[in-house]
Amino acid sequence: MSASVAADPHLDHLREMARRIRVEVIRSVYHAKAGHLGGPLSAADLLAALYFHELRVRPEEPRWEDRDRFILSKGHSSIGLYAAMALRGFFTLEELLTFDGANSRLQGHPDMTRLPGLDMSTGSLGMGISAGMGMALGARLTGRDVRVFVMLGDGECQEGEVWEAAMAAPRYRLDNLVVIVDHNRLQQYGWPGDGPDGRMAPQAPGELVAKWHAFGWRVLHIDGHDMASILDAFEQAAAGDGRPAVIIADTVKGKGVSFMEGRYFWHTRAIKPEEYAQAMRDLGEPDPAADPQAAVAPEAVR
Amino acid sequence: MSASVAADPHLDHLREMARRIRVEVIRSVYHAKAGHLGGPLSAADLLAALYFHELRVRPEEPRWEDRDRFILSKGHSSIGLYAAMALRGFFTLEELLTFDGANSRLQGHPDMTRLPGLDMSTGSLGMGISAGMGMALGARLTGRDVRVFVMLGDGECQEGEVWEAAMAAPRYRLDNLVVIVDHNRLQQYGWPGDGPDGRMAPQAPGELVAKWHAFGWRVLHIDGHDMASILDAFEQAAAGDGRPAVIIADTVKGKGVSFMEGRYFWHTRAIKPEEYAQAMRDLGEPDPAADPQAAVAPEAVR
Amino acid sequence: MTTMTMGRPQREVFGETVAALANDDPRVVVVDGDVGSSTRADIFEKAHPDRYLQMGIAEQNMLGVAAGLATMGLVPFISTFVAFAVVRPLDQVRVLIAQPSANVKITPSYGGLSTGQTGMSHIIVDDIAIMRSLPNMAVVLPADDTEADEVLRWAAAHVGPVYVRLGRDATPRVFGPDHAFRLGRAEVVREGSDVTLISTGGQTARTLEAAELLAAQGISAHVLHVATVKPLDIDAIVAAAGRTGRVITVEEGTVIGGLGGAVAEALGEHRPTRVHRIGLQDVDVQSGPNDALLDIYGLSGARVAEQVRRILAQG
Amino acid sequence: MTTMTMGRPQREVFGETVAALANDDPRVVVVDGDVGSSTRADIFEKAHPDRYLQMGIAEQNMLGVAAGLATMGLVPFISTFVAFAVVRPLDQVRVLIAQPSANVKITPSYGGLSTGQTGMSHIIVDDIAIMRSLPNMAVVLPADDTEADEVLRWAAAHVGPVYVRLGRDATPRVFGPDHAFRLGRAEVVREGSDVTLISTGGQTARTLEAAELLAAQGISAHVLHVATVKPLDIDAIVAAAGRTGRVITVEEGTVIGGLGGAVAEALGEHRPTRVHRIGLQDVDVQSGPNDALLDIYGLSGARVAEQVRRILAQG
Ligand SMILES: Cc1ncc(C[n+]2csc(CCOP(=O)(O)OP(=O)(O)O)c2C)c(N)n1
Ligand SMILES: Cc1ncc(C[n+]2csc(CCOP(=O)(O)OP(=O)(O)O)c2C)c(N)n1
Ligand SMILES: [Mg+2]
Ligand SMILES: [Mg+2]
Repeated sequence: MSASVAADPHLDHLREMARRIRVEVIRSVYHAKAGHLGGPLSAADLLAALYFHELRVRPEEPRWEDRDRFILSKGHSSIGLYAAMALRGFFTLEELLTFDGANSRLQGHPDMTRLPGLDMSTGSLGMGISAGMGMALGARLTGRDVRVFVMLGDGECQEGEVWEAAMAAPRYRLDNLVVIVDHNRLQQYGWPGDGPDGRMAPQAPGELVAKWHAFGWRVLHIDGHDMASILDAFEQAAAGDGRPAVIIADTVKGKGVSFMEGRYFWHTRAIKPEEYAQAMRDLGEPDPAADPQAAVAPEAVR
Repeated sequence: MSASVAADPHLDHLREMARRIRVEVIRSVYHAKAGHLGGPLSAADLLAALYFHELRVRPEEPRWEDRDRFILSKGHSSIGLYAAMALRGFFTLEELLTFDGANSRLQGHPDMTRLPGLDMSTGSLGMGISAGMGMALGARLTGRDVRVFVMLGDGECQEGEVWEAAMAAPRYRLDNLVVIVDHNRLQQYGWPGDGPDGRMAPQAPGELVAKWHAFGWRVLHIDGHDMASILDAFEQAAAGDGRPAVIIADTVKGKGVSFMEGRYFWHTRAIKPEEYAQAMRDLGEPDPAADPQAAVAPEAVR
Repeated sequence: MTTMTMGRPQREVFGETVAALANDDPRVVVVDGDVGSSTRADIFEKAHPDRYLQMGIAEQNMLGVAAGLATMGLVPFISTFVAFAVVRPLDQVRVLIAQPSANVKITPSYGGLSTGQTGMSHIIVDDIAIMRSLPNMAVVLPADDTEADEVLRWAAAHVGPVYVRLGRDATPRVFGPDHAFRLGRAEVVREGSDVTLISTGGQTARTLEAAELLAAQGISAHVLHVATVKPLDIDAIVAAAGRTGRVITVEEGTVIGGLGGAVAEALGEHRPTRVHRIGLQDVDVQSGPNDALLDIYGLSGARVAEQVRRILAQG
Repeated sequence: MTTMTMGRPQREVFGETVAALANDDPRVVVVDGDVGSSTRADIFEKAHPDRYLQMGIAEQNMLGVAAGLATMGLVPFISTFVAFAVVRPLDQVRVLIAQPSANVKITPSYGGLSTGQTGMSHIIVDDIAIMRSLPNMAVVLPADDTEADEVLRWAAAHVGPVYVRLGRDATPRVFGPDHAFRLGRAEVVREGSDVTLISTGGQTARTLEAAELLAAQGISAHVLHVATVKPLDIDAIVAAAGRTGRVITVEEGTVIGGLGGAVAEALGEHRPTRVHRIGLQDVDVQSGPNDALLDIYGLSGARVAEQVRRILAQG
């Protein structure tokens, strides 16, 4: 099984895209001296699967009416989304270095008025799912074959608005709506506890599955770093059964960078030069000190 | 079993108090020509059990510091609460006729700044449970043996804030917090459907139990018009096991008045004279036309 | 004294006009927060059951859903009370609607004091102050049924977020059928020379009533109706202030930051003038019959007239 | 030009002062919305772990819990960002805190533009307009670390709801250790004769910087610091206006309904005066380094000075 998976060139490509998303996240945040890290890194595999496999989008025509929609409800992970979009060709990798800066299209939190290809502005947690529900309902009402994907954080699932939407969406049998929860078991600060890094996970084990189930959703529970499982979940979600689907994707916050994995204080933080070098090594990049050209961002990839 | 229940004078007293709450609700709303009916009537048995059995309160000392707290989160049922309080002796039954009027202490929705004995102002749905959680936590922090009861509507359980509180309360092991859901399967308007009166219930059968359970609460599911079951649930809730408790009380909206039972449009509506007479008959009162003295409210009862 | 004819309740106009709009415009939908029987969205529902979207009692989600619908080319009208359209979901209004200029029509009724004996949880005194502080948001308070109809029709055609505060109960009719609402244009509804009264929404009828009472006592009031609090018709306000040199604003809401605030800001910048503000004087409110509340809080025609006299007497 | 010393970030003062207060006052607790590491509620947590109440990312519930805690005799201080203390849970603030005058201290940081490169979802421009429109709510924006400490100490002793807007980053220190904050009292922080500048919060330091720059160009600015936007010190504002006959307000927030609105209302009623308002001109905001944003939106010392000159030149 794992041998055949390993041999699948499409999966390999997606894994490479996930790796490159992580590299661009680190590079951009290092450059901006600000930004979130843990969340974008935990979501990187999901974002790669979305932008290089699942979403029907046209980078050259970002406002194409019949595109699938994607809303990053956990808007603080914007740099992960921007990296995926840049790699997919919505804009250049160079532009990533404007992240967070004044007059940038790549705002600290996604601002749809500035960057074409963003389907909704987010940053205040809990809202993306409502907007996504409205899009899915709107697609239904206008007879358009559009699917809507929304990514939430597990901490974000404490916001009541998430459960308002969770209650309303099944009423409208919106099986064109797919919610993905980046279940990395850390929020920004939380309670001390026995989760990762001596903190308490915002949702106890199994709790999220039970909750979404009780609210009438189709629940798919997967390893959010296993590309084959991610594609499989997308496929199942696409075979609508009248219920909206939620993919609970178990992930590791800070995934891919040894010293960030599972550490809550890497939620948001500036990176020091030594840390930058270590992160790049962890991600399989040439040492930036040894190769100054590595700082120059390569071309966008399809 | 039912014979021994029927012979219990305390239960009989509570049932009579519930009946009298309903009578005062009808009388006051008829007089004010405004106010909600369905919700106060469905909650009457629960309110009687609270005010004449469970709550440690002192009508003559409404601000007694160590009293149990009660919050009517579904504040639109205020007249039910006022009737229970008047019967319990917090104020006279005559004052009930000021309900909804200008400068009344009995505001359309509970206003704690005007009426001593109200533990919180409500009316904007979804909030009472949060305030109740704060009180339960405050009792814990100040070492006071105070229990907190909050009554929610089933429609109200669509408010996200309810689930925010539902998520947070178990973290603090607040087993001094008891939530009661008046599960009358109607909201104000809702969707057409196959529930009572051709409307859809705000919560599908079994859904509420599953939801509260998934959020980590101790769930007690009862018939909210059966006094013995209500007392039994209170007793179980009092035997704290570290979890907050929720009592899902199945009720009938408009309970006790034949033509209001299960009809959504009696959520709020003015009563016509013929309807008034019929309602009083249904509640076992002498016909008001036949006995004009019946309009004079009797003394408060302990 | 001239008696004005009563108009239909603005909430009824809401149900009927939006239903009529939807006959010709397939983009129009109504998003309701379980109060369609109060806001008269039920009239719309009857006409267009498939475009009546019930969201239950969950206003944050409701406003977010509306924002999502708007991105798909629909034109959602929100059905709920002012309290639950403006205050409860304000963050959603801000981030998902105002900031991205979503084409959502926030059209709640039960504005002001006349809410059917509800009390302070349901009476919102600061919706004007709040909504006009949001970039990109148009803020409109029609005077009567005629203007409510016009404003709703305009809103459906306008691209961008709009806040329309509607009333629950019938109020006197101010405008005839030939009236023409235009965004950002204030209107002189009575000419006068001693004092300029500026009001908005259903209060304008009572302000006109006050002007009649004042006329009987020899005080000539110039009355300007500001339906659009944002964008504000600064020229009209400056001109109206110039007519009498003395301005009093009158609104069914708090005197802090609402219409009175907008007028004080505009005149402070463009034509310093003495401005008094009649309205809720930063007090808590309560339930009661409409007339009783209008009287208690000084907004009935008689009470407005009395306050105007007192203010003028102070010199 | 005099350079001012930098004060400590107000959010740090929050963590430290509230922790210190709790040493002597067992009623003091902190209620946090998962951002204690940002608001520095973590300092309090370290000192008083049992009185640090984490509520997760659920601000409506958080404010409601605070209201409940207050009824039990506790004095809760809210730890979150301005966006999530004022806008997200506004209905709870209104019904559970402002209306019943609950003894809750709403003390968020990350006020104004300087929020650490977050963008428009996190930058709240209308918190002053919103909070001052609520009855019973005191609204205070301390100028610096010294005053933040005083205000927090005052708030703990004061009975009733209080809104204190705090800043994220260090700003210049305006007051010495002998300064005495008093609710409802505005303070002249610089004497002048050509124009009166009125500002609040961290903006006062930059307004003083502007005054220095103006002085170098021969313009003498009188500067009034209004820490308490509500209750407003009308006498001080009228007096300051009288000093120069010409007022310009300066605030890190929208010019609609905020400090500028409060000043325009007060002067319109008590002393008609020309009032210009410097601040966010009803525009959408964005992320960026503090200095870049202050410059773009016209709130750096240099940009304020430039605007004051331009306004005065217009006559
Ligand atoms: C309404 C709201 N409250 C608080 C915040 C501040 N905040 C930003 S990220 C975050 C933690 C999010 O945790 P989670 O959803 O688990 O995201 P992830 O772990 O993927 O970063 C918080 C509290 C916010 N952005 N919005
Ligand atoms: C936040 C909010 N939204 C809407 C309303 C208007 N409203 C009052 S009662 C009600 C229906 C409540 O239904 P439910 O909770 O089931 O109460 P019950 O059936 O017991 O009357 C609604 C929508 C409100 N009071 N508060
Ligand atoms: Mg997380
Ligand atoms: Mg119900």
